[in-house]
Amino acid sequence: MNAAAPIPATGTRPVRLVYFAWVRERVGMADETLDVPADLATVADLVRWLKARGENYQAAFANEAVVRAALDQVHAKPDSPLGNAREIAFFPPMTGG
Amino acid sequence: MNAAAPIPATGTRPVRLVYFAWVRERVGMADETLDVPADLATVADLVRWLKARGENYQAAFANEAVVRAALDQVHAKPDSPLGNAREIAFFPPMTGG
Amino acid sequence: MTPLIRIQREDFSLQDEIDALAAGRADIGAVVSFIGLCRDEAGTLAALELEHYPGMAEAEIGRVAAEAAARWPLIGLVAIHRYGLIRPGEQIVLVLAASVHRRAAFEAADFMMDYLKTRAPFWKREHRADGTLGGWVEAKADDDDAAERWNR
Amino acid sequence: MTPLIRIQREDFSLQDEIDALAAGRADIGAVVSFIGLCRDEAGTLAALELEHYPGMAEAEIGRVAAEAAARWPLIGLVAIHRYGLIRPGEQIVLVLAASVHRRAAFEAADFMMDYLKTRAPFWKREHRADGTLGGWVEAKADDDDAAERWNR
Repeated sequence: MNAAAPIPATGTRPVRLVYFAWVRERVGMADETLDVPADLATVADLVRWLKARGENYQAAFANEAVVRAALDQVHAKPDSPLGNAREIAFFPPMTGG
Repeated sequence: MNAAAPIPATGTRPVRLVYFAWVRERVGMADETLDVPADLATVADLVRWLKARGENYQAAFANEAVVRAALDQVHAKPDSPLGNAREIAFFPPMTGG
Repeated sequence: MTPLIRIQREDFSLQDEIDALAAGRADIGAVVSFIGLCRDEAGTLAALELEHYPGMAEAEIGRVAAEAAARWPLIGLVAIHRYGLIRPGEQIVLVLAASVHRRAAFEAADFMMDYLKTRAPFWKREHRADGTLGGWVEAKADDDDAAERWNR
Repeated sequence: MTPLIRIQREDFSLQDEIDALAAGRADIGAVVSFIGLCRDEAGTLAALELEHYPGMAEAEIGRVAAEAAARWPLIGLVAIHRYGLIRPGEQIVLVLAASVHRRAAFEAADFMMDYLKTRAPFWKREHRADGTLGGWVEAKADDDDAAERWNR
């Protein structure tokens, strides 16, 4: 009898993350490409995962309700499904115009 | 005993009348100065008095509700008192802008 | 803030008016402008002839501008209305409102135009492309309704 | 009608944009423009720094413009937004709406600005006249309310 097949590693996929304004300053970079667990379902799930990565993310997302997100350059909400978004942005409420 | 004093002639006062657009065309002139009975109380009274003067005024004021008036360059209504207005204008509804 | 009001035969320049309004100051956050132009009505119109009531035109637009200035915190307010023969594509009227914030500038310009349409003593008549003289343009109930909004 | 959208560091000219929009045509009856300017905040501001999200800024303003074009019968629609360092008195944003009638032009320009404020990915930070770097400008609840009007 063979040993049980190893539990397959949870799938990941590369995602480009971009940050703006004070979210960028708190994260400490303008963009990065991370291998993100494929089973993260929503924007809020991704935020939780990022916060577990370090204090810089915790600072950026200290008040999650304030930070806005965009999936492939389209505004999204915390419960928006990540789908196959390749570029995910986080930023404060907009102050243009 | 003297004869009774003559009934005083009804007072009149000179008023400059100005007309615009199709009111001007129907009256047949752009302006005129008329001696107007001092006892005409309102804009509507003046319009009635003018209509008695001739067909051109009757044509201009055929539809009295449409013609607008101004007393000394301030918009007025049919029941506005003439007061001591020296320049009285009649014109169609405005179409500027 | 003294509104600038001009009734003139000549054309005007929006850019010149904005430049004059904004010259040497940095407290304006928002400028809203409206330009009304003569349309060719699908090629049927040769020109609009604008008759006006000299004296009252300035006075009445001045009263409308004073109302706007009382209602909104404006830094600048300009109204220019042309008279005479105006050809398709040419400018007829300009309203310019400047304020710290955009809402006041938008509302004041919108208000000015609604009241200019219904209160300023101007009358348009059409000169048709076929050489005939058209009738006097009729006032629109829409315009009265638009002006009435501000009393709600 | 294809909206013209530009995101640029350089200044713009309202007059040039109007001229380009109106060139060779005589069917436009109304042009409404909005210019947003950098205020000096009573002398305390040296400049505004505008950060933006390249790509999304164009795309998002394009979506707002498409909504405006679907809601109002427009002949022309222009939106230009600058980024980078902008000094007091300088222009930040331009919206231009042209239509046959004034109501469509006013409402479309007003709508565009309300949505630009709340949806276009731009962020302002202050550079103070005393040489210090100010904070990021906070979004105003007013702006959300203004945008919300259009859903009533």
